[in-house]
Amino acid sequence: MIEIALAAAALLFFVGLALILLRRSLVFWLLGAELLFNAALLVALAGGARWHAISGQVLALFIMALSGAALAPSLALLLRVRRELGTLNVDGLRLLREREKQDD
Amino acid sequence: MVISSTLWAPIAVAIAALLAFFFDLHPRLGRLAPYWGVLGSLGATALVLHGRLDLGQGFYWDSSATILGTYLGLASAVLFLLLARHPLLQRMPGAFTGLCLSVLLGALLLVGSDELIGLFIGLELQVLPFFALFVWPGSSSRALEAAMKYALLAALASALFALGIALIYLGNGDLALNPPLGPINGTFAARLGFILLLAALGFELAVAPFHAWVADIYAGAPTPAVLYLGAVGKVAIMGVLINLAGVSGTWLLPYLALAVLSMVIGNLLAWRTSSFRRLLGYSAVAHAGYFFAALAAGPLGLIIATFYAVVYGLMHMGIFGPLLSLPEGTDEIPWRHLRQQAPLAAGLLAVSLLSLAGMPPTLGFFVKLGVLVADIHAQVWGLAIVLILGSALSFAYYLPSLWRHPHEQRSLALWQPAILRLYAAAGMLLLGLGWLLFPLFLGQ
Amino acid sequence: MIFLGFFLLVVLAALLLGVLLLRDAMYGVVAVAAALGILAILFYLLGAPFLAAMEILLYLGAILVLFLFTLMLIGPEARAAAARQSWRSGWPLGALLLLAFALALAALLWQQQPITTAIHALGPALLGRALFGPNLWWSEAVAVLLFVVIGAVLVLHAGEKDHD
Amino acid sequence: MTEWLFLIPGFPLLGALINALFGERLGPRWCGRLAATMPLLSSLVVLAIWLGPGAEPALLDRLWTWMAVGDFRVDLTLRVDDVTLVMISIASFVGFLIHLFSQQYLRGDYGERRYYFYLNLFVAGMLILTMANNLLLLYLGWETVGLCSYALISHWYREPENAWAGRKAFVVTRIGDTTLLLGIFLLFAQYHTLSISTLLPLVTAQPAPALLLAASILILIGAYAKSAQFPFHIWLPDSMAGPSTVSALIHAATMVTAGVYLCIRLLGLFAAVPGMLEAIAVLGAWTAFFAASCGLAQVDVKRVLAYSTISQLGYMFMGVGIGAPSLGLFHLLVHACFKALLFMASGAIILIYADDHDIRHMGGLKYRQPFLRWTFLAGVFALAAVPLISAAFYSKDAIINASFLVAGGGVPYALGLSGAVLTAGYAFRLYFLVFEGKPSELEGPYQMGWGMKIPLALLAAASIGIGWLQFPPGWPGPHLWVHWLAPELGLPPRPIGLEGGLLTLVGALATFLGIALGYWAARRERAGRGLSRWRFLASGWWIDGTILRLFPAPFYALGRLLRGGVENLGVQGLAQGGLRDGLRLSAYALARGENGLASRYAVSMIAGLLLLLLLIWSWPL
Repeated sequence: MIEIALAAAALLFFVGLALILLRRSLVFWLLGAELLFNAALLVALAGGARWHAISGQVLALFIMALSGAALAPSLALLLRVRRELGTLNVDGLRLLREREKQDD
Repeated sequence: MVISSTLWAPIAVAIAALLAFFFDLHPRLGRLAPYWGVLGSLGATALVLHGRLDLGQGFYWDSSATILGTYLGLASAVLFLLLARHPLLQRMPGAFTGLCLSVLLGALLLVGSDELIGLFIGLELQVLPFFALFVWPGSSSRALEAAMKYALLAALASALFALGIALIYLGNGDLALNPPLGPINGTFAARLGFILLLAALGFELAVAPFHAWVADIYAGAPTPAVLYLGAVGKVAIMGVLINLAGVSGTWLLPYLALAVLSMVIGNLLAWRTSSFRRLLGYSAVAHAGYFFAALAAGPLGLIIATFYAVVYGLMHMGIFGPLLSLPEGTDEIPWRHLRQQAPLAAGLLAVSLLSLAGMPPTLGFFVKLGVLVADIHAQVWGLAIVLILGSALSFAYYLPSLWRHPHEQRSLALWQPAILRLYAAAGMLLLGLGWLLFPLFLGQ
Repeated sequence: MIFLGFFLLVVLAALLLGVLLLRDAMYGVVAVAAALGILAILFYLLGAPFLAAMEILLYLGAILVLFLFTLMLIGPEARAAAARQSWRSGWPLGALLLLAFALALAALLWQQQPITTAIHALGPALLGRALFGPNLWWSEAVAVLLFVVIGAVLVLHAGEKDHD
Repeated sequence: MTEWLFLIPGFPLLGALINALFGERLGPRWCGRLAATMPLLSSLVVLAIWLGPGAEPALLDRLWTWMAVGDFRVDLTLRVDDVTLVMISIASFVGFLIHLFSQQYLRGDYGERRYYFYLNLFVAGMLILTMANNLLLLYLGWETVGLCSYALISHWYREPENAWAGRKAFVVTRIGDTTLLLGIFLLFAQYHTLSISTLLPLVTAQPAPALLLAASILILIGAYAKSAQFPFHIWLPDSMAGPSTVSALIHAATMVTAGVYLCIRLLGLFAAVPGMLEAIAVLGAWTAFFAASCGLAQVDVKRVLAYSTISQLGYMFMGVGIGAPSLGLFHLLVHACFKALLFMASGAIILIYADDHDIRHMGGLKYRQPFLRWTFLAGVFALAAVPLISAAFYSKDAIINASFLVAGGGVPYALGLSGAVLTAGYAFRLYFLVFEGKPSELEGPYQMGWGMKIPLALLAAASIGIGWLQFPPGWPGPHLWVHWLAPELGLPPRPIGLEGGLLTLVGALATFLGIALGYWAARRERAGRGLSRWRFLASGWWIDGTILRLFPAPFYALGRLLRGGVENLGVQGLAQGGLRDGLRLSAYALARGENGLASRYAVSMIAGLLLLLLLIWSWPL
């Protein structure tokens, strides 16, 4: 069972990364991050099951709480970006970047 | 209930942070909020020193943690004092104080925690406030973009950190930073987790190749936030990395690889860029590399790394403190105006740049020399060579930035309160003559 | 038991593939919600009934609802605009990197011993004792963090009004 | 007394220092006065030595240890013996006279302060060179005078020819400096000491033939280059581009004699190598003859004197070579007096003729400048060694006569004697062309001040009278010189009786023959059919051109090759440019990654993670 949980975690990890790396929308980026957190949850619980210890669940609970906490300001930022920069596109955030040097 | 004295410092800061938000209830009260922050930070410093070397649960102020904790408290206090009248803090000073204090809380947890959960909470505590600090009310859309990018990538980093902790737990069956059986990365799963931890912390410290965000954020975010990020946030991350390196067995290869990459990439990028703020970002990457070069040098390197962390924080304060007086979004240093209106600030900026470059007799030179000595002592010749070459290249951009004068025709009103002059004078003394204090530390 | 596990794995894979490929964020969120439901079952099977419940309550009930609210605030036109093109520029590079990463990880895992342990369920009482016993101060710290997050969101909100 | 020796080079050094630091405030006039005072003070100290203890036994003043590494020990020791005393007397006193002369001569020139700075520094260097008891200290002085010579030749650096002449002098003497240093290294490698007074006894005690041969040849090349001996003489005629006072001081009275002085100091070394002294004698005599023949065909007043200097130095080397170093030193002293006189006088002549150096345009100056004429004539007498009334008669002829006595001295004697004929020839040719004949219209009004007249008068008196210190053997009159130096340099071979009388007579005849030759040459020159039309002689036997064509060209070619191949392609192109372009390119590539795309940043993070993942393999469990 632990192996299956770990496989599921790996699956979550890769899909989460894929969402971050491949998708265009910022919403999917944040969803991807949530999937990564869930992979962490699975691994933590698998660890708890492996060592027959409650600390795995404690860790999982903290991860859950903190991922939720991190999401709230991120979504608030997302809304502001949509309003003020008019885009939800990850490629649209290009005010800040290395400019081509003029004097070369 | 008896609370271990090691916990007093974070508890005090937490209470101070929570109360700080309520200063916004009334504008006149709000003006006092930064001073409340000063109080909280100084209290934290005192309590760190008080709880030093006491036994506690999940918390332990060992020598390096004490040095860093003391530095963090003092730096935070100085920054609150400096920022008290800053225009950016005219809106919601209480919230600003609260958020910054929570960063300090996170920093203390990171530096002092003996458990991985504590590290994770500390990391989140000092990452999340920056989502708001970077886009403080009244700042530009560039700041918003900076905050968004930081939030996106920090979410990724946090997730990696969580996964790393979980994997270490899966491998070791223990959440202690120093597990009873062997080093923290003694099993396969734990080793996977360890590299995830390194990646996440590398992101926070802007170690190449996790560095890409730093220049954007330095260029876009408001100066006070960047000031706090480097002076408190990054130093705390360095503290964690020192603790981790202390428990990671003899596996120094990742430190070596990241150090080389950071030194090379940071210096090259900084050499090329034409924007001053971005240059500082890239130079932070290079300095993260020097720091990793210290970590890769074994026990002596860890001692050096502690000093490096402190000096890095000081240099960061030395750079961004004077930048406070410039309007937001200034990408070049108007040296002429700065020299005329705020000569002390200009002086501190110059001294800090020299210190970043590693010009003797500034503090920056001595810590870099320390890293070099540690590397040579540990016979990591490659790192020593890259460090020397990188430093040599770094002179090629720090020094020109001292005399690169932009076209400045219009008059410029600089923010230059008396406290900034005091700060600049003290900073110049500290960076220029701080090496006189070394015997104080070496005696311990 | 093992068959149930495989079944759940397959369903999870299908749902995640859906998340990856779906264009509309709304559907994506729904698919994630379904996947999290599967995860809750897995949590239960791993001997963590309380966490399974929390997954439903906190993730499905709070976090994903937060997503849905955000999507509603964004508005249908913007969502449709975002859905028109789902892959970002230069995605093949990312895909290649992921593939390399997967291969490296698989090669590493290949050499590892399987973990074989019987699973005992550990109930909420134990968890509660752990939370408010040795982990009391971490819980407090999380509480502080949640408070700070509220402050941060308030600040973000205040800044937004500034622009309107 | 000994503890005051440092004052001798110290005063001019102090003058140079003050001039360098505060010269701007002093103004050119006071710079000059200050600079002139310093050698006067030095010569007063030297005078005090003469009047006081003398230099018998040698005075030693150890100032401090310069450096000491293992057995490499350099003490800053000043040593004054009789030979040195002669040299420092010349350097300080003639130096003072020339400083004095310069006050008027150089007034209003550009770079006066620079001039006096280098002149003072030169005097200090020359004094250090002569007083050094240590080869390294000697080399320090040697290099100092070389540097000052370069700077002073190029004094009017705005003229490209002058700058070129300075460079040429510098390069040629550098060759000698380098070989000298190599020779010093060789000696140190063998004997582990640089102190001359301990080195020379060691050389005789433990001879190492091959090494001594190599070292003495190397040192001799150094001396030849400094003293402008054949074939290193090519820089001296060109160095006349500098002010005449510089030519008088540096290129006649002092610096060029450093080579002779070095040979006298290291005589023990050369004597330890069989055949070396004979070679020196032959080469010296040959140089004397060769340069005299060239002098006969020059039309530039200063070039005549330049070749004459080369020739006279040849006599001095000849004196050293035939085992009569005291006579060589005597001639050195005499030559310093009359050549300084001639150069300064020629400087005045050039000023009178409005910077025209060509003697064919001159004539009849004796009517307008009687003082100049008489003093110049005294110098010419000395140069031509007119019997009885000129100093050189007692020094130069003594050398030639002595060479007749030594074994294998036939060749030097023949060369020296024919050189003497030619010497009297070019000397009187010069005099007749400039001072006799009908007055030229070119001359302008020029009034010499006392500052110029006093040095000329003093030197003219010395040119005539100083020879009476040492009459030929068997003659009535004082025989001070040789016997005074005998403890240090030994007694030279001296012809006596009938043989001596005959040789003296032959010498005198040679001089008169030369005067006749000079008269004839001057007449032909006036008629436009002079010896100056002989390109062979006028160009110095084509040696200058040949050397310039032979040696620099391959160096230039090599330089071009190195610049094109190694520097441009290798260092600039590959190392520097490649490095720079490589850095620039990689920085560009990296900066392309900083394109503001958050997802690209995430990609780089995951790539870093992949890197760390791969590193796990390096540390197996």
